[in-house]
Amino acid sequence: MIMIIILFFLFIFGYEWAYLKKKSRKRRTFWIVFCIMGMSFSYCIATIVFKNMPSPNTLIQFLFTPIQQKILGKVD
Amino acid sequence: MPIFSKNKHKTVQNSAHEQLFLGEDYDVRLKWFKTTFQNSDDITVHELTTNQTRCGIVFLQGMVDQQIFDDQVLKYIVSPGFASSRKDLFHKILDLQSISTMCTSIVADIQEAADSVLEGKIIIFFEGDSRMLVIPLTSFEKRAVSETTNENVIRGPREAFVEDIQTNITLIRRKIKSPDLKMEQLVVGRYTKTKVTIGYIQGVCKEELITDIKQRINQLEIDGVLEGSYIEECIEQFPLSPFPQTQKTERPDVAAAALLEGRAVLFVDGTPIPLLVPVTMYMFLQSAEDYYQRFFLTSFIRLLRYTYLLVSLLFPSFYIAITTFHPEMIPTTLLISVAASRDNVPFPGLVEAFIMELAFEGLREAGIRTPKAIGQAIGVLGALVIGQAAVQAGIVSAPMVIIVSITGIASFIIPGYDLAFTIRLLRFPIMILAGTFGIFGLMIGCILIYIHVVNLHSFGVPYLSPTAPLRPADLKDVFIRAPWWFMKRRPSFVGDSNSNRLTIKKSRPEDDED
Amino acid sequence: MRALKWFMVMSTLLLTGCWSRVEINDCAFVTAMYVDKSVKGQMEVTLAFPLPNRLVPGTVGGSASPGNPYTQVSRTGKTITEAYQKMQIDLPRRISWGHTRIIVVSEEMAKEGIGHILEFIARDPKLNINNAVLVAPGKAKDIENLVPAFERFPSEIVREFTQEMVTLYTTPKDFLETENGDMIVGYLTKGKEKMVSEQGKEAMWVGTDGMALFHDYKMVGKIGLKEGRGALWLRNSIKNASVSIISPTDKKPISLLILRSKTKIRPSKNEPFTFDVYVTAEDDISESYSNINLTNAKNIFQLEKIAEKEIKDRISEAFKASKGMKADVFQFGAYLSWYKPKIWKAVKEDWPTVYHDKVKLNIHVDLHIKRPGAENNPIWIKEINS
Amino acid sequence: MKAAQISQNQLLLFLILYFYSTLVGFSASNLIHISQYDTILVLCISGLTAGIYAYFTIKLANRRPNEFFFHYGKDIFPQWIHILFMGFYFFSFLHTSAFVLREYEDFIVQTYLGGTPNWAVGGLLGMVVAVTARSGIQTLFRTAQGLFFLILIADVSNTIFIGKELKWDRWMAFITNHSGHGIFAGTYTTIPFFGEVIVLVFIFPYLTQKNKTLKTVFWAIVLGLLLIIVNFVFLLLLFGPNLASHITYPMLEMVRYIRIADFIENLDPFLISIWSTTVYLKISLLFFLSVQILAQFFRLKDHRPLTFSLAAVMVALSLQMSGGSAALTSFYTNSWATYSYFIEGIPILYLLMDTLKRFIKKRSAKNNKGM
Repeated sequence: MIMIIILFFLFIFGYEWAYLKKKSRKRRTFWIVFCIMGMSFSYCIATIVFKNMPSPNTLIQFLFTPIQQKILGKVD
Repeated sequence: MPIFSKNKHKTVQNSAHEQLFLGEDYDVRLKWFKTTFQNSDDITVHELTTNQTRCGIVFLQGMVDQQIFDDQVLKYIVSPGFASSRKDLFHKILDLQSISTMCTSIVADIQEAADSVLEGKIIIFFEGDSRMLVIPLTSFEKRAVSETTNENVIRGPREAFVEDIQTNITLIRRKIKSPDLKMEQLVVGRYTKTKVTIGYIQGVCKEELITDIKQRINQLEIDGVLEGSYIEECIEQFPLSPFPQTQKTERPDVAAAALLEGRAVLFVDGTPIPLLVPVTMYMFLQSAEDYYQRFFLTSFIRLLRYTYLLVSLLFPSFYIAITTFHPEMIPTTLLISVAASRDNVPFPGLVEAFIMELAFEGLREAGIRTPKAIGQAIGVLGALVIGQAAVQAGIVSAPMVIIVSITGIASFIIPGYDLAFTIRLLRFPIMILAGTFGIFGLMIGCILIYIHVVNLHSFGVPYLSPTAPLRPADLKDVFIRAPWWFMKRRPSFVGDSNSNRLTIKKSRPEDDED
Repeated sequence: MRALKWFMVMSTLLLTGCWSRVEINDCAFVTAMYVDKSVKGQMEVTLAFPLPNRLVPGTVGGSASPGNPYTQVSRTGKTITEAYQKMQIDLPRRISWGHTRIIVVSEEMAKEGIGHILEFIARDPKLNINNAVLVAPGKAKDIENLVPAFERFPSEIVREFTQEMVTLYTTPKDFLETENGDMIVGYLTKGKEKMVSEQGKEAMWVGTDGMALFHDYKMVGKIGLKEGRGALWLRNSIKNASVSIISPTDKKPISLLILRSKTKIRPSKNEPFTFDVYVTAEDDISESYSNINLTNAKNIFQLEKIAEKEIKDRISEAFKASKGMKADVFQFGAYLSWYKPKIWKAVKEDWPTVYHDKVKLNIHVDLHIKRPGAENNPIWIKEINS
Repeated sequence: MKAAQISQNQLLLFLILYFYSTLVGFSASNLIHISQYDTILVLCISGLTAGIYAYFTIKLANRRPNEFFFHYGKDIFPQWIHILFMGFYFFSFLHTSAFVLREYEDFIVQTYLGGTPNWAVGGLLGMVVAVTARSGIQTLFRTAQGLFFLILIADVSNTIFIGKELKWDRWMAFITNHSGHGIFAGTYTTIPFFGEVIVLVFIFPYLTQKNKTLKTVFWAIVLGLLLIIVNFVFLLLLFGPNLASHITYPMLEMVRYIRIADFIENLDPFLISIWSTTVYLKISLLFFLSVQILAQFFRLKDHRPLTFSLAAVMVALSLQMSGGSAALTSFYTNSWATYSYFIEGIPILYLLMDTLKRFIKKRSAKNNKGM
């Protein structure tokens, strides 16, 4: 699984590099694009390595469930 | 032909050579020609003297009509009474051009003269004058206009384009007799110097289209152009797309119809198949005959073609998806017979389909390439026979043979054969997707193709117009063919939109209906 | 751009595989499920499979095949899943539920309750909820032993009963959409009979006989053939039925063939627990032994009245039978809940009792004899009025 | 960024599909569970509310019709608040697309591809979404335009074939059976679906004939509602509220009920795959918007280089967001609606602030003049 992710990211790295080179973008763009790619990569890997990572759903549920229950009354 | 003499100087502009003027010296020029055409024994440099003037004649053997040249030109030049003096000779020949052949011209640039020789023209240069006479007496063996071989019709003209560009242009000119029909000639190819002619109707075709095409062609630096596809692949907007972005036809009537719709025709010398641009996907599903038969029939046949387009693209994948993922879609009785016939087939459905499809494609290719004498033995029938044998041997199942045969036949129904090639090609990846994800994979494949096609443009025209972006007014000639009296306006996605193409002056005679 | 896209698609595919792929010849298609009661509270699940390998094309229907082109496998288990997983272990092919068309429950099992069977059907994603549920006496799995003279597989015969509306086509959906699990289900019979198709040997034969009534997903009783016809009328699924009536002139039978019929149930406007049943039907005359003049409109009108009465009787008998068992199998309660939700809410809790005590039917039958058939009066009647 | 062109017709067709997609497919069970026979009423009220949302959104967008919300937003709110809101939006769009993707993965894996892992389905669809988002919003809308007719044909044929199976006697229940709490709770959870019309504020600069937008959105809501209501009515007539709220995907079961004269037993994989293109459109739009916000945040020339990275995030998020579908359902039923109200209320906040600012400016201008 991690192999697939690494391959995928290697591929898009090459692809975006070629794209940005072809369009002769600024150095800054390169930095931003590849930083985001790096973050995305680490997130993907993290989801596999740390099985029980807190998901945003938990946060949303924590914040909004009480409000909704107040408004609707206790559903279920 | 007078039309082309007008464009003559354009030829010069487009040739990549620098100009070279060698002045009036006869010997210098003679030597230049001799060195330039060294080791080219088919290029003859003939010398003669008349009125005490040495003159050289340079021409390419086999490309000129020597008979006429002897009778109409040489005879007069060398006849004693033709000119009284060298000055008179120059006056008569070079100033008045009173040689009794058409379209003679004068050049001073020796490079251009050499180019003209290679085009099959005769050059005469004289001692004491830098000007050279160019006599276009080009004549070479060419194929006569014959019947169409690929785009056959039951009703409609039979003639087809040939290799010679002049003949092809004539075929168009004979159909559209208007001064607005323009034929702009360019020359492409460092060595081949192939003539490329862009034909369009001024006022119907969009100006930007022509400038766009010219710009794209002018950017080309290519060694040679032996077929229209050289140009096609180099000027496409999406060179990596499997979809054809120019339409090809061998029929003058189709080309003329395209011109009347406001599209441009690209003739390439030596190619019997001109390119029509821009093109939409739907044009590949229209055949010439659609416009010659009655519209009800045509509309029905068009819908049939769309169905078979889908069949040709998806049928094997659909079969794979259903048999391996969704058997509940098949009626129980049919399911049992399919299962029974698949029972002793060792391969999974996907592999089985690949074997059969590849075998079929191979046979089809072999059918084209085999020499005509033995070619008859191999054909679609051959595929079916092999299929039958394969079923009996238990390599493939009988339903698969049916599926593959139907798919194969379906791909012949698409009139635009280059689209049919694309569809054949795309069938395989979709088969893999269907074999992996079932109908979900099939859908993903279709969406991918669809996104790509939506994204595609052919010379600025969206490939799927008029459906995406939607132009309801242009739908009259897409899925159905509306009757001619209904298609009053030209399709707006290519040509100049606001013009009528048909007005019936008197109201149509009332139908005697009761 | 394009090539890259394809490359990406390909790479994912090559890296993975085909997870859910099951070749069609690796599947064992269930055509029917039979559920019997077994010892110790377990149930015996029998699945009927066609055997495609015995149906090699070309020899379909030929007697050359070595055996029957179908088979059945039984296993017991506490749940259906347990039973069929036991079966799966022993079968070389994957059990595929997509083609299950009938579910037959033995009477014994039905009396214990079919709730969990329905639960399995509803939960399995491949199993449709529009297959037919039937009840059979004795062992349900014996049904599969019938000789399929007209069809290729025994289960197809049983399925045709429901398709042709010889008996009720009750689906799990009909059960599940009720609130109380009251439903009426077709009832099969079994018997032995000498069959010409089997060279005069005695063979198993299956037919339909009446209906089984359910209350709270449990079978509570059974009604006979005649009431069963009434139930078909009430469930609005009459088709290919005939009504035999007695001629008013000479008491000889006349048969009517029903071509079209429609039943509408509406709660009565005034009384809370009374329902109006409107039946409209169109018939042809199919047979007449009587000397009544069938070309006379007055006579036909008379016959219509008699036929209406006949149908009315059947319906009210079926209704009475269901009332006696306190099972609201025709879902009058649902009609009440749609039309008069307030009244329904009040009586919802003890609806079976209310149904038994208070519910009444007003049956209005409107029957028309449309055509006399290919003849006007029977041939032996010579000029009655002359 | 070169502004692409989206015609009003494309917007109309797209919005219809957008509304139609998940509401019918994934939320039918829950909605019918809450509001029973009142579902139709609930849908109508929600549609009406969506019209109000759309009115305010377009009012806000019309003030600076050719600018992107991201760019002019900082004129209304202080920059840091605006950035915060935009970050919020970025996350929310990405999260919603991942959420829908997850619902879709669960659906497909559950019903058709039993042994296939979620990530394969999600990865494949995620890739298609990324490719679409990469080729831009214009492609997306054109795609919708073509797909619309296909989906319409599929839906209409579905309704025609299912027609004879329905229990028409039930129609009376739509008139008689009502429950106040059911209506309220149902409406509360349904409005956010239609409230997603606020995405208009992000795509407004792309539109042609901007003055007609409100009309288009109005028609989109009406036609979309029509399509949805027909489906819901049929669901209720076929299964009744009791069964419909017990089935996970009532829509699927309804499609399965079709049998065309024994020719094709179950058309469902076919019809469902046509329907799922609408889901794909919805995910694509939301995903595109989140990519666009990020690109605008970094002031990039175009969004393209970010699509694949973010698509990976989306797929990973969809897989990671919850363990099983029970957690997903409880998230959806317990907090999603309220959360969406917060997200969808933001443009109205901007509008209020903008109006206030203008008012103050006018006042002060008047005062200055007066002085």
